[in-house]
Amino acid sequence: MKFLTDLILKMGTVDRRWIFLVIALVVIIPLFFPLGLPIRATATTQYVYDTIDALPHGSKVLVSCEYGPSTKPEIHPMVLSVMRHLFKNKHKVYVTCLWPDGQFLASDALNLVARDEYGLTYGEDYVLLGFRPGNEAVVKGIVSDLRKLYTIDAKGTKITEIPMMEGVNRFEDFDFLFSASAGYPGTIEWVQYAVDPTNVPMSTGTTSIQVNDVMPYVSAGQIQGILAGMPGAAEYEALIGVPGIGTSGMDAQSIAHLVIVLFIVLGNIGYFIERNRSKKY
Amino acid sequence: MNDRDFIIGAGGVTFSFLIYWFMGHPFFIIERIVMFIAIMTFTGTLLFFIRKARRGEEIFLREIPGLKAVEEAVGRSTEMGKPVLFVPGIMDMDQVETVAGVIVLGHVSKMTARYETTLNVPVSRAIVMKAAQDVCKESYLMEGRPDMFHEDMVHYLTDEQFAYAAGVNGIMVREKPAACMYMGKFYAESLILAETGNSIGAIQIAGTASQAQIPFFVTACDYTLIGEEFFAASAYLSQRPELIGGIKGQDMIKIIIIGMIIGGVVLRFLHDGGMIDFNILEFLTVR
Amino acid sequence: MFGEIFGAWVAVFLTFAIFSFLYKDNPFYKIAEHIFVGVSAGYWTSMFFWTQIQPNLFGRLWPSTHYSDGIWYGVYDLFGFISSSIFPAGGIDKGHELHFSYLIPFALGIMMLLSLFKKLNWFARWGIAYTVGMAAGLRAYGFLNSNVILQIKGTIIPLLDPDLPFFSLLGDSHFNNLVILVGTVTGLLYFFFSKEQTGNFGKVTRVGIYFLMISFGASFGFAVMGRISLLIGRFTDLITYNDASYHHATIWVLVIMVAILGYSTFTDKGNSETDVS
Amino acid sequence: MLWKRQIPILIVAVIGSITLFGWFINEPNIKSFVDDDATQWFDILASFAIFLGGFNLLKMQLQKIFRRQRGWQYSIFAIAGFFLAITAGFFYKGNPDVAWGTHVTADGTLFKWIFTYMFAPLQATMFALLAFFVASASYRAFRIRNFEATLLLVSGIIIMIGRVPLGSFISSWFILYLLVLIGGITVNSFFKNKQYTAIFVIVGIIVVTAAGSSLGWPLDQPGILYLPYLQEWIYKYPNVAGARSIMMGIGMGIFATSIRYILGIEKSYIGE
Repeated sequence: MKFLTDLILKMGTVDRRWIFLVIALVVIIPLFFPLGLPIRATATTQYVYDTIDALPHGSKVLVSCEYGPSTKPEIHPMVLSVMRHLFKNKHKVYVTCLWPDGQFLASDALNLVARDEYGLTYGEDYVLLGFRPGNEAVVKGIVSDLRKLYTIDAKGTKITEIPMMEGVNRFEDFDFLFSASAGYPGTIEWVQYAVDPTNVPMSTGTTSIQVNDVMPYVSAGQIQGILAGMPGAAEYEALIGVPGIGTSGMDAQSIAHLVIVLFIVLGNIGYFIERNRSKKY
Repeated sequence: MNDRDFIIGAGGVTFSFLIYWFMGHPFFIIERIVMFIAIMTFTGTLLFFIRKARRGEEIFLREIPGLKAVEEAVGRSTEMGKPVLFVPGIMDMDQVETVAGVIVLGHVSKMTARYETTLNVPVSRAIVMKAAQDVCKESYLMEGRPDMFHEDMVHYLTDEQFAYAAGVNGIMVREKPAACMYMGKFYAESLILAETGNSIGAIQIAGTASQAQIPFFVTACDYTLIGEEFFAASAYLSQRPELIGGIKGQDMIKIIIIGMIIGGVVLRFLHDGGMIDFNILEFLTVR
Repeated sequence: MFGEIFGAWVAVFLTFAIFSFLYKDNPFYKIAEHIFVGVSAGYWTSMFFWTQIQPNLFGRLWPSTHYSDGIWYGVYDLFGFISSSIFPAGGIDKGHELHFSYLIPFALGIMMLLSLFKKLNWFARWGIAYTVGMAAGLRAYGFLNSNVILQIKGTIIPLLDPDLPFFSLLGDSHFNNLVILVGTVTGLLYFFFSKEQTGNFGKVTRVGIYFLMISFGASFGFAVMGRISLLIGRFTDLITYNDASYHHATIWVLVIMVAILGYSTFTDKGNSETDVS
Repeated sequence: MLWKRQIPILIVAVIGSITLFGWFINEPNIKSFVDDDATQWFDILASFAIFLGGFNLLKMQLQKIFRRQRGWQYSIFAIAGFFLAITAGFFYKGNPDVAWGTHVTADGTLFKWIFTYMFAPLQATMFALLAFFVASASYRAFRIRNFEATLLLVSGIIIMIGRVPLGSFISSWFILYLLVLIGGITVNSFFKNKQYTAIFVIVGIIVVTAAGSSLGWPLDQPGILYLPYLQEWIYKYPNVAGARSIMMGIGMGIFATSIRYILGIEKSYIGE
């Protein structure tokens, strides 16, 4: 028994580099040998899916990409799944970016989904309006007069020459907004300066850390549901039936969480033993 | 400005606004009337208590452990002969938290001048660099130690969030400061800084209104000023009457807000029950 | 093609160099840190110039739509002579109108640059003053609206809603609404400064702290999830770069770095290399 | 003194009032200033100031080299990196058919190469360090020192496990036994009496076992207290209440602080 308590006591104050090593292994191993745990959608992810599914076919949807390479693992799978869902329901997709490096990632996503998978034509089914600097000023500009801000699209062609831009002059001409956001500027700026003043419905996908900031807006009804982090992306991939990076990462995520909880429990047991011993002496 | 002038001025402004209002208030965006009333009421409350404090009235403020620890941390650094590291957040002066962080830096640099401790302030924005250099120079002047101030105390690293975190990590691990202070607006890099600071055994005090980062500072730092406590820091550290009066004013605004919530629940109860037709939710909708 | 292979090797080296910080502060991390600081400072300096100063400032002072051969555009042509890439012939076509008001930020910007000289150090104060003034006005309205008024509206709960059950785990219910009302009000009272938190008032604020702690635990739980997925993203990139088309960059770089680090730890067992305990 | 202090304070008051009350004035020029120009002016100002930052960085690194301060060799990397990015930004595009200005966001340029193979991996890897630090921080911080720390731990663990697929498999037996144990810890930290704790835990286990076997809870599928639903409840109600009170506190703090700046009550950011 003494050996066991000493072992746990050692666990109570282990050098944090052992924790780092265990975390690294726990994440790498499932990537090579996947377990394939099934994924069930939570209520907030289901709410986003139902909202998008309820949109009448062929409506105009604005997808805005506010994330960079460092948050790509969480957000990019969401953008791919939402785009697959939108193109499956024959919607017109317009893509803007509030982050400069979001434009590279947005064009990768469009090329993969719209061009390769669905074989759609640029300018008629989807358009990449691209990045404009100015943070919330861009959101306000899209609300007041989109054509003043976007005279040309990301490829440099004039907006007037793009067929699908017909009748699109302001934010209110869109039927729905999906904001893929990793921070500032992002979802909160879209709620404050675009959705609140105009009542165009909006859903969002954010990094899991930003969920807590955005949750009060969801529960106040300003945003229709939220995809929270990589699990949100994996759940959406399960809903549209096309597994992707989100799904493959979920096994590693589940096990890593279990290991962290195990460390917390062992750390607490070690803490209690140490406290009782110090009380004794 | 004594009381009489203030009342005449405030009365004049209100009176002229009422005339403008009853003349049909041209150019006024009527949907935002709630915000206008809120701004006027809250500003009036603040000014009332600031003026009360200026008249010398005693105002009690409860103790905030984090702010008491600031002076102890600088003292500890002096004893150990190690520098104090101050991080004013990663955003620019267009965020109110960054301005509040620079003001706290002013008070901390007064302490480092008094205790003759080395101060290291790596910044992530050039305008913050200029403002921080100005504030530190002023503090060292006011403490009578202009000789100890040198401009490189405040130095620019980079605008990029994670390169800045990497650079500050390097400073922490190599110079091993005894006290680390994080005052301003932070994003995901907050835990990188706090965990590295914890690993070198420094005393850590954080103050931020970045809601998503507060849990990390609470778990990884010794003291954390949560949201509003961070904005009260300049009043506590300077002990200037008008700032302390402002804090008392903020408390009164909290009472108004709690009153609005409870009153709103009652009004909604009456509205749903059909007793009254005034709809509080409609009134509070700002377009 | 060479650019991609060489790039992959650089990316893999920099990735392992940053990860090596977890072991201890070492030369590889110092190299990656200094490269990152230098490259990112230059990156953002270029990015800001080409996405702000050139299109938004010069684009509004000398738009191509108003090109004429008056004095104003004469000055422009002079600039064009100095650098035709920044000032292309015929004015800047970024879809802006002519706004002389943009001479103000231009002047503030020049003053900021001139504040480099010791005697003109106070020039920066006007730019700082503008920034703080703008921030105070915009954020005061934005935060009061979204953080206070709209949250008050969200906390005004319906007591008299017939189709709301008393308790349900997921959907709205009277119990859940009461939890939100009590939690928000007691949480607000915790932030009361001008009253000692003792006695009955102390009990109420203690309930408020409980709600704050649950909220901190929830966002910490969420953060663990997000951070792990970022690590998954890094490892998937490293696995891609281990492909034959990149000449197995990952394995090679990993082996070399571990060997060098292992050797250096072994040799300088004694000396006082800074060490992350 | 007029130029160095009075005018800056005047600028703050005037610009602050315009951007605060501009929201109520339905006049095109003021509306466009508040909606667009105010932030655009700041972005332009910041874009000039960054050159000062770059200059300060170079000065510090060069100083380190000339004075042979500790670690000066690494400053060479910082300076080389800076000039590499400046060259890609201003002097060498790498892809001739891309116009100047669009080369910072277009494919095939040296700038994009630096972004893809240096900037993005460094940024993503520094961010991924958090996966390790979040683990070590939660290991160290989630300790049952007092009742508040226990709440932090319980809500964190329930959210952590509830949001991943594994969470939907944990049966009610496991959760209820866990709750009985946590209840025991809380009772112990309140009453500090071993007998009470022992009685509470034993009674708790008996009640759970009886209820479970009588109601026939499945071993793998959760009967009640389905963890993902439990975490959804924590995250949509008590968590939102706590977050909302902090949010309102922040909203008031920022409003009051901004008013102090605009009215000139606090001006120490410009020096006393």
